[in-house]
Amino acid sequence: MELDSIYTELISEHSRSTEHKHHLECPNMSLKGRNPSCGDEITLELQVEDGYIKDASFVGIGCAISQASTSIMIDLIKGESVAKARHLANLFLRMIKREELTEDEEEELDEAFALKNISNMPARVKCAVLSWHTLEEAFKEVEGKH
Amino acid sequence: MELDSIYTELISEHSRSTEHKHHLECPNMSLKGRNPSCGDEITLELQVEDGYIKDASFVGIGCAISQASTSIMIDLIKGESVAKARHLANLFLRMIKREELTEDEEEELDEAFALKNISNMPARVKCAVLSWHTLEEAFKEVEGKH
Amino acid sequence: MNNTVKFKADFPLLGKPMGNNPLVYLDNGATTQKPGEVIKAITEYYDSFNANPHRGAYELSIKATDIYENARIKTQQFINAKYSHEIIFTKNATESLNLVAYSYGLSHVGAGDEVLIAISEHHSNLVPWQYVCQMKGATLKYIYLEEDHNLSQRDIEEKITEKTKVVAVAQVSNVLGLINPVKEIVERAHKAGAVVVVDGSQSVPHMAVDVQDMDADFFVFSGHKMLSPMGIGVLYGKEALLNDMPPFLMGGDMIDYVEEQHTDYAPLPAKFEAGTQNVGGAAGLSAAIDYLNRVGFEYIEKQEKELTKYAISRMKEMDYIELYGCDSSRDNKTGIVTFNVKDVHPHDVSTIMDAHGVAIRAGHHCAQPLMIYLKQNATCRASFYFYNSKEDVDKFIEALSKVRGVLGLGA
Amino acid sequence: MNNTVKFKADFPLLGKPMGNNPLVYLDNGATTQKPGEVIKAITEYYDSFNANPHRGAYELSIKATDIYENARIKTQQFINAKYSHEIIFTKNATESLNLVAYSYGLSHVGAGDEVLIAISEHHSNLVPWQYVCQMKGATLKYIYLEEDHNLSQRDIEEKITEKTKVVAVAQVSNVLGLINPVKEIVERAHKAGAVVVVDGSQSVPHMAVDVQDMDADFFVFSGHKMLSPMGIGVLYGKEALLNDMPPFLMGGDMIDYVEEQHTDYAPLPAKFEAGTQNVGGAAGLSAAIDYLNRVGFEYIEKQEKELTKYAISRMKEMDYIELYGCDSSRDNKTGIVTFNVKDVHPHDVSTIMDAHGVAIRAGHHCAQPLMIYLKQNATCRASFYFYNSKEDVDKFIEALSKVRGVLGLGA
Ligand SMILES: Cc1ncc(COP(=O)(O)O)c(C=O)c1O
Ligand SMILES: Cc1ncc(COP(=O)(O)O)c(C=O)c1O
Repeated sequence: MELDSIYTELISEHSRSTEHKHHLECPNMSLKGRNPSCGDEITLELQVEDGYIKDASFVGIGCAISQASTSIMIDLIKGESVAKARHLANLFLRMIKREELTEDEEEELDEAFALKNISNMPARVKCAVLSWHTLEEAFKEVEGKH
Repeated sequence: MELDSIYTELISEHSRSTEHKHHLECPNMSLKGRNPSCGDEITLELQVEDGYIKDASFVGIGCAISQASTSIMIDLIKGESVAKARHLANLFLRMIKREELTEDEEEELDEAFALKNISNMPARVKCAVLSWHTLEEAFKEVEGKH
Repeated sequence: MNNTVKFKADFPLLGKPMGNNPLVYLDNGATTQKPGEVIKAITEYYDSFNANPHRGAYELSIKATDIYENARIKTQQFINAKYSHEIIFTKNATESLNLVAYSYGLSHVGAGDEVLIAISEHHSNLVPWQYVCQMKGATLKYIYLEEDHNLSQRDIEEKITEKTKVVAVAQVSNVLGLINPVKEIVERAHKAGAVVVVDGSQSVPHMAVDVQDMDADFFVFSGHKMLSPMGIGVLYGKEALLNDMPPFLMGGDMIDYVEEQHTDYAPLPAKFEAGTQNVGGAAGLSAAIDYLNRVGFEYIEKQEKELTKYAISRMKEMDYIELYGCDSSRDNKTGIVTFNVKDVHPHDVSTIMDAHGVAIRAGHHCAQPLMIYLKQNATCRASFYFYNSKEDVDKFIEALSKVRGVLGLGA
Repeated sequence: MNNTVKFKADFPLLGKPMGNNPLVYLDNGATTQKPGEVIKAITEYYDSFNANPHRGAYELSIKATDIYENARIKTQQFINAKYSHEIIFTKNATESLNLVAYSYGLSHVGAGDEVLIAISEHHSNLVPWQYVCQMKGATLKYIYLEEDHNLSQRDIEEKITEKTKVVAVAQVSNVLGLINPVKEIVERAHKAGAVVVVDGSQSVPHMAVDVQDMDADFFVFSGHKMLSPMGIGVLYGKEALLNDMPPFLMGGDMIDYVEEQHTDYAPLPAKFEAGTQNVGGAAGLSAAIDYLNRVGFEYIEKQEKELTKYAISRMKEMDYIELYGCDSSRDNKTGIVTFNVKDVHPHDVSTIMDAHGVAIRAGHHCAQPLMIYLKQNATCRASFYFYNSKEDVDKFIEALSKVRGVLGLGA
């Protein structure tokens, strides 16, 4: 395994970034995601209005990969529609499961595509998908309430 | 393993013999011996008077080796003192445990010495010693009562 | 080269002599021999991939995890379970049955309830149910036998009632060698609201098994009776049942969160696999399943049936042989032949056969209630596997024919 | 040739590269590698002696029984138990601990009683006691730590009272690597009328153990952490205690007489060994004990102590490393070094080390209550065995020094 294909500059930077790491002032959605085997724990906070993600942030602890993945995800979904965010989560999880994506889909994932190599590291896959799974679960819960 | 060193004529004959296989008219000691793994079960009956074994017999089921060993044992101990019978049991069990016996001791065991080769068959040792153990136990019980 | 010669060559031990004779191994019901490629799978695991699975993020540990989880998927496919997490690895069938008894039994059987098992059950599928019934004030009932030693049809029809909470029955008895109508039993039990535990120890190695078709709630077997190493067994359980059950063994790897006074258990299958698992054993099980799939159950069943038919026909020519479970009218006989030699104790039979290189079993076969029921103190058992040949049966018959003579009894 | 080079050559896996690097295996606390002669003992067993022990009267089965029972005697001598029937084989230390908890715990701990364990216990010596206390309405109490991470002397003195029925404690913690004063604990517990369960998983492989001298009531360990195959573990218990306990797993081979509604259990050790046992595993355990005896614990302890001292001194030079359990004032440190790299999650540390061929553990090490107590989400752990060399430590330190750089953090 090549370390630089995992801990790329982009990922390292995102892992250290505190831009999205704080509480929102008035989140209307918040969900906890946990990885028991790592002890990782993040709480995702979203402010969703009229089907759009007005604001998003997270708090919690985790490894570089989970932190970077979360930071990149929030970059991507902020301002997007819930539908689009769910679409992106679906793409991301498919990529990590090593399913073939089209070039367009890869482009849609933007910086998140940099996490593709994690799919070759079974022990770390859980770290990369933690935030995306939490996002999916958050929307599923809302859906369940309707 | 040589079969004829185990199932000698002597042992085969004793195994089929019914001479001692019956109830006593008035036993004053009787003890059950069992081999759970074989399902073997014998009941030893003794008539002991003034420290002497006046009469002895057994009933029960078991393999050729346990039946022969029992039959030979009864031949040997009938009419002997309890002390002598215990001494013989001790010799027999030592022989089966492959302890060295003197020539005199071997002679004392008489026909029971024919069972020596069983000591080379770990799976059948239990069969050979069943009646002798039962005899030991019977006397131990009596002893306990004094 | 005929098939059995070909297969025998795959098994290092089968080529070894026993004393002065070539070994004729006919105790496959107790444990089978292992083909070279199973032994090699174990060796390779320890030579190249050994690590504690699930616990490490390094490459070696990931490989060990792969080997272990692939064995689970292979086992799932082998018995056609719906999900791989319905496959729980244990150390043997006995542990699997205890897991069900302790975890499901103690929490679902109550005072006045009934547990129904067959009189022919192996102690491992019997003593745990005695325990559950004693602990819970429930009643342990038995399915007895027909004249031909099949399970009593009447008992199956009458003894499964609304009181029945668990029916536990072997797919094939290890003494009688008859295939029991487990699918019918499951159907009746489900109608009555009971779950069914099927002991597949003597079926899985010898015939294609489909747990979904059978609709068993729990299904257990041991690796060592199907070419695999000792120390690996299987419990299959339906997802919903396993999810609802409390854990059995507790410790490392079966938890999500542990606090001083509280524990959250991990999801299936980890919930039931506490402590470091037998990965070498799982590697061997994988290789064994591959081997069996290559031989194919069509061949296995055919070969065992032929050997059994031949052996029984030869034994019936000997008027001092008594047979048990060998007269079924249902075409459901497997490769297990249980018998006695008149006037000879089974242990003498097996000692004399052994002197001729023929390994058979003698005793109660861990089925004492059946022995009592059959009014036998003990019995002899020859059990075949696909690698046995007609020549093996001939040698068995030849040795058998000498038994009475050795003891000075007439033929 | 120095000693470690000599020893390493005995272990097929230790010569294999990991990716592009030679493997530096430092996860011996999780499981050790196996010397060729242990692997060969397994192979030989399946090649030449495989049979179901105890159950057959034929030669092969007798040989299998010999191998199995000799392993018991070797194990007895290895830990200096009084009788060989005080040695019960299980599948791992976890099963051994569950056996004690279910069989002894549930029958001897009652409402209002207390069970005392250390906060540093492995989940396998913790969750079963939670279960016992919950089932019985008893209280689970903890021995916490001193400043230097040794067990609190005050807790040992004050928390063992007449209410205490069981004290369960590791001889060496798998995270802190400190030898606990088990002999003193046993003495205090016996005075208070409590029994002591000693978890020897991390001690038996690394130091001479004498259960009679220690006077432990129960003592457990796993084969796979001491050069043996997976799937074999040990429970030692004092004869009188084991005799009085109800059986745990039930089934074949642990009974004397089974009737439809009643069972008489077999005497020790069979009473606790239900079903077909892992004879191949026992053969491996025997070979491992032989190997360890040949190396000698004097050498093992010395080598591990040197490696640990050297590693800790090098790590103390790196100001971004936090160490746990590495400052004991009692000269009781073993070959386990637990640490964190400032600002880096343990899983990243282990991934980066792995890329350099260095296998260490990261996570909670099945000791979550200890992690909470230490206020660490997770930690890294390097654990040495006698086959590790000073060069291994150098490579470990070199890889460790690169961790922060890879993540763009200053050194
Ligand atoms: C201190 C301690 N106790 C118990 C165990 C459990 O051992 P096993 O997983 O082999 O059952 C371990 C190892 O994981 C350990 O380190
Ligand atoms: C029908 C049946 N059930 C259960 C068992 C128990 O299997 P194990 O001893 O491998 O646990 C056996 C074999 O001994 C068996 O034949």
